[in-house]
Amino acid sequence: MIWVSWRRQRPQLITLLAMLVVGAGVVVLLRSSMLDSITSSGLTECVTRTTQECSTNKSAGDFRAEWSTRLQLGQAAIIFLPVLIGLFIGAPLFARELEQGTHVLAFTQSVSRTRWMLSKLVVALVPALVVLIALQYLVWWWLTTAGVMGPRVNGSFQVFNFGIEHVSPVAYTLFAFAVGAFVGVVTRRTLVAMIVTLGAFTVLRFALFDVVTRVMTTQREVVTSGLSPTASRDASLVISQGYLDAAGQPIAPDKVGAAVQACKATWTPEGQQEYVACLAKSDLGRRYADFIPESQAWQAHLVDASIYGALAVLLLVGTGWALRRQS
Amino acid sequence: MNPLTATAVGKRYRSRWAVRDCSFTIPEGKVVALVGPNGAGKSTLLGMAAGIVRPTTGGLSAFGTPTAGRTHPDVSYLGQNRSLYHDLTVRELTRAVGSMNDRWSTDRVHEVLGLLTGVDHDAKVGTLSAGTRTQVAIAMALGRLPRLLLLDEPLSDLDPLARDETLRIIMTEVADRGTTVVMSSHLLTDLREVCDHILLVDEGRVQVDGDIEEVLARHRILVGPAADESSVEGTLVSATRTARQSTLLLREAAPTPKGWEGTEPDLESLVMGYLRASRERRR
Amino acid sequence: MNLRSQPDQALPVIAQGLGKKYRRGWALRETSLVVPRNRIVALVGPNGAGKSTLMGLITGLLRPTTGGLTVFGDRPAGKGLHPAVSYLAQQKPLYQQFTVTETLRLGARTNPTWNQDYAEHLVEQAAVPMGAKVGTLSGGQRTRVALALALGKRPSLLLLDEPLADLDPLARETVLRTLVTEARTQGITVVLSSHVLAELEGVCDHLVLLHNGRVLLAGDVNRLSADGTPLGELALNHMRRAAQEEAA
Amino acid sequence: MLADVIEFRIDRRSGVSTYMQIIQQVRQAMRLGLLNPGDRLPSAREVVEATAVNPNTVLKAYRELEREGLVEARRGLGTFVTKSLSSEATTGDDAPLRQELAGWMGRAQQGGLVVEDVDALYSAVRDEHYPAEERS
Repeated sequence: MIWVSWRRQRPQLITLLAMLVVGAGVVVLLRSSMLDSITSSGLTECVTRTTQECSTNKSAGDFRAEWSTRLQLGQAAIIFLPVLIGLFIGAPLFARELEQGTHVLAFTQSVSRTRWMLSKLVVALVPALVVLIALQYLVWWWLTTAGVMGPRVNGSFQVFNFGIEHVSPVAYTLFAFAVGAFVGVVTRRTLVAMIVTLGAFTVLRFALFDVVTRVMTTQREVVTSGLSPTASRDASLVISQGYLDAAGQPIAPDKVGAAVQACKATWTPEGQQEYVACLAKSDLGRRYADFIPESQAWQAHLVDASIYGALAVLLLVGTGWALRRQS
Repeated sequence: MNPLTATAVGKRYRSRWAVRDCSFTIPEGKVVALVGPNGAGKSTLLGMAAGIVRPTTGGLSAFGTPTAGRTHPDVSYLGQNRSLYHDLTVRELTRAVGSMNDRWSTDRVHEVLGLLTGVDHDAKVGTLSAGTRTQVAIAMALGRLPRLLLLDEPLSDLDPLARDETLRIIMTEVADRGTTVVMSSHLLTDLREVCDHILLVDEGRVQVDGDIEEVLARHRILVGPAADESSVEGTLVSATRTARQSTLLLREAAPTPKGWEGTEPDLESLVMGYLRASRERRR
Repeated sequence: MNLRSQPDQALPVIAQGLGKKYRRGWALRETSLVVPRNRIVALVGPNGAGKSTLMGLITGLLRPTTGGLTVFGDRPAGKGLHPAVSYLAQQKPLYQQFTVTETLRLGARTNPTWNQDYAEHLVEQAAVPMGAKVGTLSGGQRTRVALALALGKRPSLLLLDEPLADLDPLARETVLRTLVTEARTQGITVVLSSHVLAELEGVCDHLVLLHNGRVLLAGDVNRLSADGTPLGELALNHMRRAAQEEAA
Repeated sequence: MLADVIEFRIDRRSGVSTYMQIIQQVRQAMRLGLLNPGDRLPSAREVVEATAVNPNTVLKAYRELEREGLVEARRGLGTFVTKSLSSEATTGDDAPLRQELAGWMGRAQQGGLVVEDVDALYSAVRDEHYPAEERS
């Protein structure tokens, strides 16, 4: 049965393999060319840490101008790969069989429908995931070579960085694939399944964008007014910030707004003391920031992945149910 | 255990009933002709027997097991659109279908394909002619070594030579393995020699069900004066009338009255009579 | 005799040394045949014998590789169908979402020789509701509409590729009867391909038997089956013999 | 080869059922001495391969012949002819009755009778001598 699925899905598998080979080649070439450029411009230092010199240096500027777009394209490839896999492998997987009526051939043999479904799923999904993970790793390898001179400088929580790291791409792929498969079985139309997959995936990615921030426990940093919390300067994910009253409770933003407006008059470019004192008088003595430190990004990935993964499993169970009902 | 039993089975597509309240039993070893006009529900009935169409009411059972949602291991089905993997070669297809079956005989498939002239094992299924594809599909169905063979219009896209070849293969299967066959077809002339049981469905219902010889013996065709139809006794199935002459198809007819000529119908005129009657009803 | 100067006198189809080669090989080779006027011609042969190719060449949808043919004295040269020829392909291509009325209007718009009353008469005779969408019609009804579309053009030559393939016996009988009546009363030459030889008996008076791209047998039915052999059996015997010779 | 003793020819257009055709052809062959006691009838499969008819029909015809006591089915071996229907009167080209009939037929031909006339005469005389009820 695995052989049948393999033989039938051979064109897609060959495409995937070609993507992997081409992708790997491109990344390796680009990376080595980038590495040459780093060493020849004497930017090796700037890769590991951000210094004053690195941000003003002309050759560093040239490097960024030359490479940032390419690096972002590399990221984009991994961002879009899950939805592409869902569209071109997940959606047609069952829809095309149902459309062409070839499912009848399998359904009238002695293999059970569930086994038929599983073998098709495994043969389609496993190679897709392998290719995805390989490409994800390659792109990550390339991005780390650029270090803080590349997109990594924005930290793990930056949308594009988050979307291509850790288990997230795998979870997105599973989800996009499962949506495609499920809609394909229900509608029996490849094109409809593809469109719905694209829509559902895009909508859900936006809708679930900040769900992680609500689910995870956050840390709170408190500083006196006039200073800004370190969390909002480093790569941590700041979820909320504002002012605390004497009891340590966050103050409602409209109240803060009114007080700040009132103190604005005392503000001078030379010194902030009076402004700060004014704020303190208005009970805005302390600022706070609730955040998730970058070191806990892996937990965020796991939460994210488990949401998408659970949805994917539900959809695949639904696919199995719909296939058994299908008649 | 009968190969196929239907108990008040019905199937509704949206608002239209394709099959309605059908009950029948197919005895073992019979070759059954499933006949009826276009759209009578023959394909739906066979699909339900194969377990790929889910009945709305009632159910079918193959060898005592309900068929809904699952093809019985002893049943092989040839659907009207033949459903084969067009991107595989005949050889690969044989391997593919074989790997989807617990009981399978590649030898049997090769034997059947060998009897058919001009099947290239290395040709992609999609490049074959419709007739050849049908024959390949039948070979796949026989590779499962079935005890019940369900064939939906197996002859419709075959040329006369291929029809002869194919019927011969199916009949040899019956002779060798005692396989029960149910086949739908519009080609009554071809069915007459090979079928011994008839199931005539129309408007989703079974109209005639029984051994062909017995069914034919129960019917009479009477030809006589149009003015004198009152003397004829029996259930009138259908009639064609001219100004002077009436030709009547009757079921359970009483002895032929004087002035009339009575003959036993052949399969073709029997089926045509029922089809004509159904068309009259629908008007 | 100059055929071109007297198109009315020209025979429906004259083919000389006609051949058609596809990438996979010859579909039709060295075919010479004549289709006489006012006949109902049965075009028979096994799958892949070249029946559809021959029809395609007559309609001008295909271009011959060798030889040539004339249709009513004209050479079909890719300019579209000869005005006197109607062709009904095997799949009976009709727009599923059109109603019968709209389908007939389509025929009227695309054919200068269209006769609306006649087409409507044919549809009415078949008891097909004019307002129904083509997609909702039964196989038999759809064939009748397609036939009305083909005949409404008032052709002198009607080509039908497997017109009966998926019709039930009763529908088949009525379609054939309509066809014969119309052909006889309108003086149309009909070329009809079919796998069901038994049905062509008593309908066709001329036989063209193709095998493997060649004409195996062609001529008047009465002459061919002078010894009383039925048309179907005659054709089947020839096909069988050809198949055996090929195997040997 | 026993299997080649007779071959059935099924005429699909005769209007006579396949079953009756098989019975009639066996009886005919027995009368003409083509089938004699001990001969094996072709197996259902052999008939099917030659004529593409339903094997059940063949078996049904054989059962009818068995009921008439003309043949006997031996398990695993086939169906064998047990009785002789041929007699000197019907076998061979030189049987006296046959020769008389041949002479009569020759005279009819010379007298200008066509096939239909001969058939009509023959059936009329046959029906006189063998009333319908006596025939099987």
